[in-house]
Amino acid sequence: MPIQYYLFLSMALFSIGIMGTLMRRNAIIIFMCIELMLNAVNLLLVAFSKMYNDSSAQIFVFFSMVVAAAEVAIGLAIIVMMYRKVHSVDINILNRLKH
Amino acid sequence: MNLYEVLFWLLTVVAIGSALGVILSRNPVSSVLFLIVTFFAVSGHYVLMNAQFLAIVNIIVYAGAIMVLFLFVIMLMNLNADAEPQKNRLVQLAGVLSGGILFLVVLAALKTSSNNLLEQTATDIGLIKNLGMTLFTKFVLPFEISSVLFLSAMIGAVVLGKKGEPQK
Amino acid sequence: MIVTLLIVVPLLAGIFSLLAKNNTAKGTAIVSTIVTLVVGALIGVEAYTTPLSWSIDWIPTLGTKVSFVADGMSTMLSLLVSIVMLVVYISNLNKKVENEGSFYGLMLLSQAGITGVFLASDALLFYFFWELALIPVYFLCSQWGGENRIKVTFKFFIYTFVGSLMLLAAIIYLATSTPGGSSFAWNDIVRAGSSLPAAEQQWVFWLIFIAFAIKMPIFPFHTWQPDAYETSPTPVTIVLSALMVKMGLFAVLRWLLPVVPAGAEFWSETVIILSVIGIIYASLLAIVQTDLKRLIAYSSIAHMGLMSAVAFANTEVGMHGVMVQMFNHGINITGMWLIVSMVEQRWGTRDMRELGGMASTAPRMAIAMVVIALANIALPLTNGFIGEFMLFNGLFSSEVACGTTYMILAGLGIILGAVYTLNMVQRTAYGDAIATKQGGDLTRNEYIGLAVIIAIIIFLGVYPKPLLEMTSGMVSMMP
Amino acid sequence: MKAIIAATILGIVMMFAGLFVKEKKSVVTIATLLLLVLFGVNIYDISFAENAPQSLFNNLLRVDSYALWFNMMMTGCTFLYVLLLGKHIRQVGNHVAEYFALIFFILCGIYLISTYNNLLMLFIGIEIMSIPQYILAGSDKQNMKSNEASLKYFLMGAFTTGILLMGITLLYGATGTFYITNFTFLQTASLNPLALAGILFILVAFAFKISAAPMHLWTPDVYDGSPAPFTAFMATVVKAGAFVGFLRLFHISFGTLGEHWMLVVAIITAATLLVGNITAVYQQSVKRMLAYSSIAQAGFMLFAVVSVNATAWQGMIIYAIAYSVATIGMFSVLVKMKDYTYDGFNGLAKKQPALAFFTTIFLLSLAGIPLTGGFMAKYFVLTAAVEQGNLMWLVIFALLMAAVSVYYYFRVIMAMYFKTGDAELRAEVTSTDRLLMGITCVIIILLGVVPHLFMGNL
Amino acid sequence: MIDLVWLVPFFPLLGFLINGIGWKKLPKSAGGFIGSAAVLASFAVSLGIFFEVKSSGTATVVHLFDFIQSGNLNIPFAFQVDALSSLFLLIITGVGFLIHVYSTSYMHDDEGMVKYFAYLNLFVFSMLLLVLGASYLIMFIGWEGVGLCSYLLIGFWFKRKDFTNAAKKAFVMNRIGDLGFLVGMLLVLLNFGTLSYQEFFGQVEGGQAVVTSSTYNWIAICFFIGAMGKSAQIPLYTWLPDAMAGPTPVSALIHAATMVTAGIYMIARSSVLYNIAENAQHLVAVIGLATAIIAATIAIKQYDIKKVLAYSTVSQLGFMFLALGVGAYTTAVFHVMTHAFFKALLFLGSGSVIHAMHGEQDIRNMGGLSKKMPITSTTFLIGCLAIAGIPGFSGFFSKDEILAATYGHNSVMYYLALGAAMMTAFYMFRLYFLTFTGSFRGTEDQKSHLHESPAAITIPLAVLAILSIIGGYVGMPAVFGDFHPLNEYLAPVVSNHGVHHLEHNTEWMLMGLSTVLVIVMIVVAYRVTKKANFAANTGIAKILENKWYVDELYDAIIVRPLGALSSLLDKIVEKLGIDGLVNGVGKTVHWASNRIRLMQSGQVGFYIFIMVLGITALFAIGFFWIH
Repeated sequence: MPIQYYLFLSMALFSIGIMGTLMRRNAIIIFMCIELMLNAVNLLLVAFSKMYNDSSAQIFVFFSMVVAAAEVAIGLAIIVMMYRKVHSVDINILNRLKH
Repeated sequence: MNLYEVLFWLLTVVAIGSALGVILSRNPVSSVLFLIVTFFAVSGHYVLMNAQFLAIVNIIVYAGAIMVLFLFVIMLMNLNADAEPQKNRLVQLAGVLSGGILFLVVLAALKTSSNNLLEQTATDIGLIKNLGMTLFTKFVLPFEISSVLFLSAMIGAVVLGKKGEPQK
Repeated sequence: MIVTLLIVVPLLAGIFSLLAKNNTAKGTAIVSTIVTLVVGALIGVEAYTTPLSWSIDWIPTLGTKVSFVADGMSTMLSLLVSIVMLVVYISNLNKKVENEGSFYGLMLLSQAGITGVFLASDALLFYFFWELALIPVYFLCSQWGGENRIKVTFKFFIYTFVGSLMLLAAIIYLATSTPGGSSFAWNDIVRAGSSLPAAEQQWVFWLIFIAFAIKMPIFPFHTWQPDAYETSPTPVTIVLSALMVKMGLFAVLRWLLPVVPAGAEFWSETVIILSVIGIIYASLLAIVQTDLKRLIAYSSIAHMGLMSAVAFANTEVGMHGVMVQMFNHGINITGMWLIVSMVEQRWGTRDMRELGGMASTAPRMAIAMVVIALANIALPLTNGFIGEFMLFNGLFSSEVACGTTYMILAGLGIILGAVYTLNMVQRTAYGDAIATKQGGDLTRNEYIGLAVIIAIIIFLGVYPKPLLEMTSGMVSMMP
Repeated sequence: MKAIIAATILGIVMMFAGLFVKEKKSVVTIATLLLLVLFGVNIYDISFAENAPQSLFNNLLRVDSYALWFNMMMTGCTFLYVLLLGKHIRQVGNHVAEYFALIFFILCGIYLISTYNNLLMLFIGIEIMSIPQYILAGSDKQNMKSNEASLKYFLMGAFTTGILLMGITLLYGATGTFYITNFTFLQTASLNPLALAGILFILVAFAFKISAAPMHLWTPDVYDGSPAPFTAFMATVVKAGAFVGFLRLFHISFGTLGEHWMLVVAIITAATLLVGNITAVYQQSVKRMLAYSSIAQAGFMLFAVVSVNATAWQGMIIYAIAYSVATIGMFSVLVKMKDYTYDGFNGLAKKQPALAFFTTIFLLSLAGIPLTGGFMAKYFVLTAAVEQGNLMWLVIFALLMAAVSVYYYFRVIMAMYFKTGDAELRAEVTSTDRLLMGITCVIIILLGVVPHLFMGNL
Repeated sequence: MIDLVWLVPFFPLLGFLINGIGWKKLPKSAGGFIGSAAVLASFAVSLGIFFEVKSSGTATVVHLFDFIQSGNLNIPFAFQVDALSSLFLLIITGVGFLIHVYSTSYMHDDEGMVKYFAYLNLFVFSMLLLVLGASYLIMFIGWEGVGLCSYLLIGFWFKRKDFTNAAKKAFVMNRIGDLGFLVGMLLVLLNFGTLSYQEFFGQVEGGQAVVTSSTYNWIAICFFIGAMGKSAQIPLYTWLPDAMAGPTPVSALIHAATMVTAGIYMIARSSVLYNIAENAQHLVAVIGLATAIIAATIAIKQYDIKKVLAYSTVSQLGFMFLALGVGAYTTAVFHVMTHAFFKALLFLGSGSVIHAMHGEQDIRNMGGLSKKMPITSTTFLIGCLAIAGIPGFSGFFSKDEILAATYGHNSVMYYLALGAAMMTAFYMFRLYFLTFTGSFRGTEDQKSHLHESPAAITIPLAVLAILSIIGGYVGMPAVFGDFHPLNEYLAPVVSNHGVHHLEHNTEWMLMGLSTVLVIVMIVVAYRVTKKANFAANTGIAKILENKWYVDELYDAIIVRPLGALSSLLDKIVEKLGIDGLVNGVGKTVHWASNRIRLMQSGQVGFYIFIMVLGITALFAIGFFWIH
């Protein structure tokens, strides 16, 4: 299996994640799309780990999950805080700060 | 087309398909579910590449814990309806186009990058024992320092999530 | 070491004035300026033959030094600073200024900056003083200026600041081209600059020149000037026109022509043409001005145009003339502004359409005005003549193509100069006396100020030898 | 690197202090003292450091004197920051001790970023630095703007995390290592497209962190929305930390590949300068203007990145200090004001001459007027660019933009000195405030006159 | 005595300083006395110098101090005493003294009398510098100095706008000429490296300098342009009639006797140059002749007593330039001298009349004054006879010499010059008859106050009248024997060059012709004035009355366009163009700021969108542009 395939797969998932962040208005969905991007990267990392037969990349994936978990904690807290204020998670209403 | 390849393509199709499902489904809950499917597919890939430990962690942490958290929040906020107002078509098109163009550009840039083949021989670096050794010897600093990250996250959850701040 | 006094004294006095109580400010200013005048004179005696210099290391990582060199030209200009500032302080003694401490403090700071520009022989130090001279002036104009002051002053500030920044780019470029990679000493900068390939010198020339051209100002970079002169309080206008424009010209002689000789040679004709256009253009505009300050502003542009044209004509006598004329123009224009400020103070307007009859109501002032006006149009036996004769001679004998034509065109300036200057005299001094608000002839301190100016005008007009000798060494130093 | 450990422990101590000390004022005092301790630890680190760079923790960190010096300086800036703004931090919300703990954690992240030798450490360092910022941005919970800033910052930050990870991964794919000194292309001249793609992704991520165009769009909103005391910290020390990480990677690892990325960085630099300066012109709020100004200043700091030489490193540290000190000073004034718009400053000089004077010094430094630190900072980075060669166009462009910057900085000065108005204060200006601001001014002037004092033996 | 030459300008300078500094405090009489005494002292020294020069005949350069010294440019402040300058010294101080004395009475009622004498002394000082200078630069100092004094004195009554306008006009027109002079000086300096007469002429005569003849011509033309301004030649003559705004003694001294002859002095001084520069010399002759004719025609129809004299002066100056142009340098100097006498006389006479008429200058309101003012009338008549060229009076000798020289040069020019001379006779006697004969046409009030002027006025008139008669005998025509002390005196410095000596018969004939014609013109003038009616002029007369509309012409082609151009530059180029451009930059920044600002839409989605676009662009640049 050429590494290219994993590269392209990962890039495809990554791009789908990006598209999602651009297309959706729901903050939670956007956040999920970002998680999708992280996963795409993790997949690629594992593929490279396999290619180089090097475990440090897998450690890296481990840490990226750690970070993702921390981010989720914060992110959801922020979204909840936001929701309490405006009863919506639509990012389009976040436009008090502009220009 | 051996089994390995069959599995690869199968998982790939599932992963991409469910990823598209995440961004296209109008119901947040189905988005979450699609995402969990994607994670499973990715875990499948991990298994294919002999990263068994990560495959398990991915399912437990990501699909299990994190996505449940998402689901929980969505349910908490009653966002399980299809009610999400869509962005207008033009914006969506722009999103798809720009994402697609980025994809194509990166692809074009990387198409000649490397032609290494992933050997299908099994390795044991992905086993928990080996990873544990590496993690607690070579990478002990990041492991320890991650605690700071979690402390911060904890503080964040407390500071931001706690209700009842008195009005100034 | 004595050289540093010229800068340190006004600097400390300025800081003291800013911090101290108001009523000490005038005294501080006058005393410190007298000190610098005396020091300048002492140095002048020394620097007549050999330049004085002083230097210590400053920022070792950059290779920059605090180093001053007082040669003939620098000393002459430092003396000019002291004389002009002293005259300004003295003739302002009877005027009330709001918040005196700050006013005189800033004036002194600016004075230190200008002197520093003339004395610095380190490029970065030069740049520091260049800006130090500007910033206090900005505050002075914006705080104590006339109508529209904020906008106009800011335009002036930004305009000159853009020029300074281009200069900074050039200094950085030249400093990195020095043999050691980082030296700012005048010698090294000159060596580095003049050994650059001609093509590079040609664009480095513009980086440097823009800064100086804006300061002088040379057509078409002059539009800040009439507005700024008009709105500034007169003491500041004097600083601007008598001293700061000289900084530009001085810098051309010290930091442009020797540094990028090939660039200067390549562009000299362009600059001369611009300057000559400036002379005629500014003179024509001066004719239609009705505001005294604007008239003098345009007149100053015309005069500076002549000097800059000659500076680029690259003849020995011309250079000498430029240096002499820097001093003379500084003195003359100071006199003009003093008169204007007195007019404004007495009759409450600078509009010539509303003025007249000064010769009847304030005859001494009228006489002073006529004398200074005559010096301004370079009548023989006033200081203006010597300089202008040498300037014309320099331009005329220049090897630049069409030097003769430029000289004759520039010469039209002296005709037009006569027209607008005499217009001014006629409209303010002659005619029937207008109803005076607060008439009266010169007060004692004003009298002293003008007397000093006129004495210098006449003395140097009749016996220019001291001035000529002081600056003559510089001509041979020029490449 | 005792400082990393110290920062972590002191952060935890701070959290516990919140439990036991109820008086907010005392919390601030404790934080100040602990920061002093941290500063002391930094000095200790530097005094006992070897001359040669040291590899620590299985070569995950590589500590050199530059990093130590930088850390010490940034800790010093933080100390100054807490001194100047401490009492305003305590007015932001209830969780004062937590805020300070987060600041300690951020410092910990900065220490990692300034010393990493492995991309993993970079990644974790950046996250440790970023996550507390999301919290601090949203700490004024009652304020809708603060919430909005927090969510915006978080969403875009998380997005950037993905980009950064992708970059690191591609780089790993090209070289097979995460150690920045071991990349294979350091030996060979050719460059794998994977590596280039990785470099570009990492570049984008850094560009986001330092708010360089076109990844700067979060900056004005977040800086505007966040509570002013935290904006001050985010815009200064944190940004400087990100810059040093940027510089480390691009100079140590990618330095030899300049031809591949330099033009891209140069374009980013130009765009940043343009956007930051031009947009700031139209702003009506000083706080928002400072946000744009921080973008513009980042444009100048990018000069240190784009030019790979020793002067760039010197320039970076001077710029970081000068910019941080001046901006912290500016914010310390801003938080005293009732009205953050320009008009709010009208006539301040009459009412508070000292405050106006200090503000003027801060602004002059930001504008890069000689004899202030801002000038020296600009001078160093521009010199670095000139030494690099081929970047003269960028230098001239930057200087033109600097002229534009004068416009918006001086508007504040004009408002204070030349306009009449009744500048109302939110908080009283005590003599301690004045003393501290005066010290800040002295630091700025010292930076402008004797910058080598702040560069150690670099 | 020659070493003391600095005393000559020193006395007037001293007088100027005393009167100038004490102009407010000194009593009027003291001012007059100091002023006159200073000039008298100068006159005394000048006389001494004159005789010393006469006996030795050599030129002496007296070095006073270094003036301009720069590199190899070295111009000392030095005086040159020789026949030419000493002669002029006498004329200036002599006539000057008389006019000073005259002024003590004439200006007695004016409150600014002390100031007036200060100016007058300053003028004498400048004029002396002009003639004494040993180089063109020192001459230039005096040259501009006299211009200044002229300016100050024309505008002496500064409250009158038209007077100050006239003063300004005079100065500016002089400046135009001065620019020519300056260019000439620079040309000399460039080609010969010196401005000193002795060195310059030495090089020209010795032929050491390698200079083309066109350069010589250019130098000569440039100097002549200077002379045009100062000596009121076409096209720069219009200031002189206006200059009559000044007090009448000033007109006599500056605008008739001395300053306006500076141009003649300068060209005579440069005779060596003009001998070589033939084309330029020819130009001098043509311009001189044209000026003589045009000014004469204008004078015919003027009604202002001083204007007539002013145009007559312009015309006479034209004659002098004609002489210079045909190489008759000493003749020109001769005419300068005689002209100084009779024109000063005429002006002072007119001043006496104006004084008596209380400021009235229009001759249509005069008439029959000879009864009331016998001395003035007689002396004025003598002046008229002299200027008209009646044999026996000084004017006859000098003018005849000019005509003779012209005849030898070119007969057409001679006839034209003769025509001008005839007109001179006509308008002078028209003036005389209208003023002094017939019946009084003024108001009764004026009539009752008519009186002869006091002694301080009449004595100078008498002295000048005597000089106007005898002044000509220093240069007798060749037919009367070889008596020409003036030529002999001037010979070491300047002599006629290329002037054909005429046959005695021809000379007799020319003299006879001019005398007869002049007498005819006087008769015609008498007839014309007898039936004078002052109806409005028409046709050519109107054009003449309006001075050929030259002022209007200048106004239309120079003054107005210049003003319009200036306004245009001020309003369009400066404000809209250059300043607009500068402000435009600022406005553009502002505008751009306002646009770019809108990118900050507040939408996170949009921000990420821009980021993605940015990433794409960077990849495109990084991969496809650089490689």
